[in-house]
Amino acid sequence: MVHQILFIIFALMCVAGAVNLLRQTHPINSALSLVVVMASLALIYLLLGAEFVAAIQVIVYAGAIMVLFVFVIMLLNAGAEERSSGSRIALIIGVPGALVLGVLVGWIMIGQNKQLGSVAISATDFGETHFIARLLFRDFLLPFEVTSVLILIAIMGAVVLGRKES
Amino acid sequence: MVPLSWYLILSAVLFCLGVLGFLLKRNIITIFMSIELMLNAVNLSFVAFANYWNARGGLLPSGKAVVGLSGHVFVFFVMVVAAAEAAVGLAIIIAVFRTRETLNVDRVNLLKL
Amino acid sequence: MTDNLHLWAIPLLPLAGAAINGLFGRHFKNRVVSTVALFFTAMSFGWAAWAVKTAWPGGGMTLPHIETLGTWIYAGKFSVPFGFYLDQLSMIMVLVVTGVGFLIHIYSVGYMAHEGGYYRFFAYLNLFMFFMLTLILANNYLLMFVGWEGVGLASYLLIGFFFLKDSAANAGKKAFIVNRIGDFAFLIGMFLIIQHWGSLNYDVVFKAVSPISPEAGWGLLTAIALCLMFGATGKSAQVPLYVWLPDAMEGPTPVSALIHAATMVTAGIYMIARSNAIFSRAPHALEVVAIIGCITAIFAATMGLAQTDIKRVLAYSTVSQLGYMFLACGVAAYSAAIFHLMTHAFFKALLFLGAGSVIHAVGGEQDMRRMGGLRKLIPRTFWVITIATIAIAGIPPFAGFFSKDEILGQVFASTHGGKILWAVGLLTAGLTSFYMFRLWFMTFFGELKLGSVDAGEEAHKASAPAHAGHGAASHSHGHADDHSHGHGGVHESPWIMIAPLMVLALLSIIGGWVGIPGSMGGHNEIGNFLKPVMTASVSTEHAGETAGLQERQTEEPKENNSEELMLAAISVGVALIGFYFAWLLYYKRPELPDKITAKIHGIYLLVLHKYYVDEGYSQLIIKPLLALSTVVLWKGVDQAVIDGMVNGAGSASKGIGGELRRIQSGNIRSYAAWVAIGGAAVIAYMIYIGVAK
Amino acid sequence: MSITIFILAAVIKIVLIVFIMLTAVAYTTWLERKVVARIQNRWGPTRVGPFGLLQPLADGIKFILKEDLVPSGVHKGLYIMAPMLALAMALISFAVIPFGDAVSIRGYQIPLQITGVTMGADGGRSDINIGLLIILGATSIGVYGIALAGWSSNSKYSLLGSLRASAQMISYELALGLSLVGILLLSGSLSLREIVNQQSNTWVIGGFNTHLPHWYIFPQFIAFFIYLMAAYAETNRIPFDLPEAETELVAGYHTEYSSMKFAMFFMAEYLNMFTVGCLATILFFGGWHGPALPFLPPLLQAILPLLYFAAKVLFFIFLYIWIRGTLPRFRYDQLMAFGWKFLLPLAIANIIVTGLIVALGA
Repeated sequence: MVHQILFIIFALMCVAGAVNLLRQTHPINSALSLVVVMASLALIYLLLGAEFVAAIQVIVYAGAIMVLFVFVIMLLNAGAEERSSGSRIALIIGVPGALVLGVLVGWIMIGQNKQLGSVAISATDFGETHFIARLLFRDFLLPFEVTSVLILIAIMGAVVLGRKES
Repeated sequence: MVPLSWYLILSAVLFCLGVLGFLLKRNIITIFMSIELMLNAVNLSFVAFANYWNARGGLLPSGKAVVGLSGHVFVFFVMVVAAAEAAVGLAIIIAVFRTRETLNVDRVNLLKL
Repeated sequence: MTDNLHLWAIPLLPLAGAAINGLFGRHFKNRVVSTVALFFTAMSFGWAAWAVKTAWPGGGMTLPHIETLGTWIYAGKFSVPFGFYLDQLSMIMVLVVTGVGFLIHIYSVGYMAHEGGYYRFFAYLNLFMFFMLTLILANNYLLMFVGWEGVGLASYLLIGFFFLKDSAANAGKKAFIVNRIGDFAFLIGMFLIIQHWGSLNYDVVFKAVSPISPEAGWGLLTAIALCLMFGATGKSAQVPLYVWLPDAMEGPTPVSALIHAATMVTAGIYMIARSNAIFSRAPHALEVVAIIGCITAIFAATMGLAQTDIKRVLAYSTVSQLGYMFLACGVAAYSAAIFHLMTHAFFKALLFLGAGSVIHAVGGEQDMRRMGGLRKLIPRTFWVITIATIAIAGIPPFAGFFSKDEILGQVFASTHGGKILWAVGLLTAGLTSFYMFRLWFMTFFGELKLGSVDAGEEAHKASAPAHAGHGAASHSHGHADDHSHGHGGVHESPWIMIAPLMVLALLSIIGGWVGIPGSMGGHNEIGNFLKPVMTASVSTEHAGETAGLQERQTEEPKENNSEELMLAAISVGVALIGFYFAWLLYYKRPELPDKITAKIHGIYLLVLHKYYVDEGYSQLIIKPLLALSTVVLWKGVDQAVIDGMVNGAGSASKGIGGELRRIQSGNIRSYAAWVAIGGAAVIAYMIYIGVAK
Repeated sequence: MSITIFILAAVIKIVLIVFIMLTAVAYTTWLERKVVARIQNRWGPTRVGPFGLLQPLADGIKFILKEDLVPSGVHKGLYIMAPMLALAMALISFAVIPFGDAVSIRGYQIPLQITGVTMGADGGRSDINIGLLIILGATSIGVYGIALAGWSSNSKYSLLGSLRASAQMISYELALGLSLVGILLLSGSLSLREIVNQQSNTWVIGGFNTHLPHWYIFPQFIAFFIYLMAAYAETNRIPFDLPEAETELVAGYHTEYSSMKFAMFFMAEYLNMFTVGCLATILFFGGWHGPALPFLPPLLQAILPLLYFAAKVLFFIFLYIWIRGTLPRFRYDQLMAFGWKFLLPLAIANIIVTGLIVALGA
């Protein structure tokens, strides 16, 4: 029972953050609501027994990527969004569209509920760091190396793009 | 014992909100953030299924044992890619802002300056 | 002992002559060209004579004598050899073709002396000889078809010899195309033969056909027979496809003599006679042949009455005589047809060459109305043509009488519908003698009206000698078959032209004696000579049933001599009546014909214009065909469909490109929308698959 | 040990630790002013209470009573939230720090650690097995506090100050993380209690007992050195306190803040110092392990580990203040260059060396 209550709390936090991301006009507010979403997701990961991933989520996502976003927003200081012609139509089409999509997927999920079974914090040290480490550096070594190259290229790209033309 | 479908529904809802943000918002950075939201939704379902498969065990169709943790590793990779994407994306946004003086997506529609 | 007769030499010799003249003739002087042409034709004639002598039935050679050089086509089970086939029928044909051909070669040396393109003429003539001999000596339908086409080609080249004259070129084209239509049917016939008997060789096909009784295989055999017959009508200028022969008179006169009288047009008859095994087992087809022959005969004869051009009259008489031969084949009297073919070759060639020398004499004038009184001016030609005219009219001692009488006798005796055909044949005989003697009187009696133009009456051919543009451009300038008046008044032809005429005249007289029927004291040597060919394929056990269809046996007991004599008498009477009328109208009272034509003006015009057949064909066939090809095929299919598709693809992609361009609007949010829609579609598809499973 | 007892114990521990920490923070200000004064050959606060001991109390009351100015044009929400966020993050990292082994109260073994748990049959004490990551997470979220503070107060100085401070913290966070990897290679576990337990006895190298305590400072002194530098930069302390240097940017990111909000920033900073101190003692100086002193009375004997731990932390605090008094300030570009071009490569080299040693040794 505790799990379900905790899950509902975190889920509500998450959805509230996401909705706030949409509602806010100023990007800084939406950025912070996104940080809230990520933090609640981290908590949900803990609920799912994925400690390492939760920690990484906080450090990498909330701590690094979102800081980057906040930085850019602060630097550019572009101010709040202003309404423009396109948004009216998008709103009219977009919202019901997303609703339909969500309901459709939700209905499918609920429909498949029996087969899916349930999930709990697994007793044994499921999300232990050293298990993930062993897996990451043995079975997934190639992807690991590839992503490291990707990151290198991304850094160079960012530097080149970000630099002021001298 | 939270049924798996709740997690999936939450992930679906987050994903839809991400798509909505991606469509509705006018500020480039906010659009960018809604993409991040979508990625997070995906991560959630990854972790949820990782836990589910770990609990179920059993054999993969290819005969190998089910490795629940691979879900986590995937989340790890998704994060790395998201980081890279964010870095390059924000650099581009800065470059765009420097030339166009605005972050409003509808203003940035001319291919030449 | 079946020694090798090297039959292949007979056709190859003229080919060699044609090659030499054709390739190097330009540099030879006329004399060299003619000697080369004559030498090879003579060699071929000599060789043929030698081959016939050695292979004469009594001489221990088994006939038919087949020599194969090698295989020409080898496709799975079906193979066509290069083979030559000598039997009684081809012996006669070879002798006629080479003999008459050689005489005509000699004649044309004189006739063509002043024409341009001398070497070209002789090269074509030799080429024609080569193809005709191939046609006759071939041992299978396909090689015969090679000859068949080659002969058509040669006739096209020779008709269009004066290619500067539009009418000549068009006549050549017309001849070739009409022949091709006939050949088309011939081809289908051959395909049917291949389909059912797997081979085209005569011996194989006839052996396969013989066991089939008429009732059993009538469907297939009739079809093949009709196809072959239709091919023959194309080549031998019978009713539906005869239109090319009168126009073929555009060619030089020796050409008309050789090709359009003696040899080529007889190819159709030879083919029917050769495949008598098939025809005699297809009674319905025979009936059709007979009817077509009969119609052609009467039809051409009536048209011949109104012609004023001397060569046109002879052309229509040829068509009518060929109609007779078809009629003979139609009643399964193949040997009678071949007999008439032989005699006709002699006197018709003679008539044409005689007409040639008349034209030569009067300086190219072809219109009979302007000729007259040539009896004293060109006596030798006069006598020669008189013999030929008497022969063709069918007056007893001469060849024409025996062969025509033979045919009429057979027709009278044949069972179904024979009487009507005989009556029409008799009428045609009368008309033949009438228009032949009309020609005779108009040309040689009365006074010479040369130079004065009959105003008013629309001359069939341009009254004044149609000096087609004497374009000096082309050095081998062919000019109207008449030639300049440089020779002053009318003069007799040189000996080189008269000699062959004499020979032909002699042949026209004695030619008939070969086939004197039993009733008149002879024993029909030619009938017996050809009997093995005509009946060899009819196996004995069927003798009874096909009695009616079988070769008419002249010695049949119930056919008594008196009836035959009576028939002969009637035909001679009709011929004399024809003579009397011709004498009356064109000698005694020359003004009478104009009065008669005035009275029956409508009919006269109809006949004069050849029953408007040519115009009819052009309206009914050529115009719709042209319309079809332009409107439907060219405009409809080519333009609309093909071009349409190609251009359509181009414009369609441009159109779609135009539409899609609007998506690249630069508006990032629209891109986002498209991405979202795409994503939704994919998800929906996956759900569909998931749910469906 | 059921959930309820754990929660009860946790609440008590939280209250206790927060109270102790805040008073400790207050008295560190006093200590700092005293030590810096002594370094600068002057007395520091002496009037308020004996030896100025009540000075922190006076400061506290001052902060509380001062008027809480909120400048106009400020992003109200963020302006108020920023200090709270900074303080919260600073406090969170204490949740995982094990102050001592365990204390048995009425038969329950209560580990002296907020997230400490006595689990399993043998009553072994264990805690979150990703303790260290949580501290790192807390520090990285702490950056928000400063960044938002500067940006929301809508003034150029504070904006520049906050940008510089967060940039500095982000880059040094990297060096900090990498330096800790050396320790992890030796300890093999991320849980702090585990690391402390591993440093209990003496180093035995190749059978020869060096009688040196099994602290990680000895094999990892380079890592310790890098850790200290990075930590100082993280907490914006003297050699690296350019962003809030009065001479440069008035007061850096918290120029527009007054009274309580300013106090929060202040407390956050000192709490971070304490976190750094605790972490240093846990990772490098063996936490509560120290030479046994048999001559002490049993009561003291029981709380000796705590005393050891407190002594070590205090030493680090003193080190902070000492360095603050002596070292000059880095220029910004020097600061960045030092962080990226010197510390980072050194940390990576250290990792490689320790990795080799551990791999070859095992």
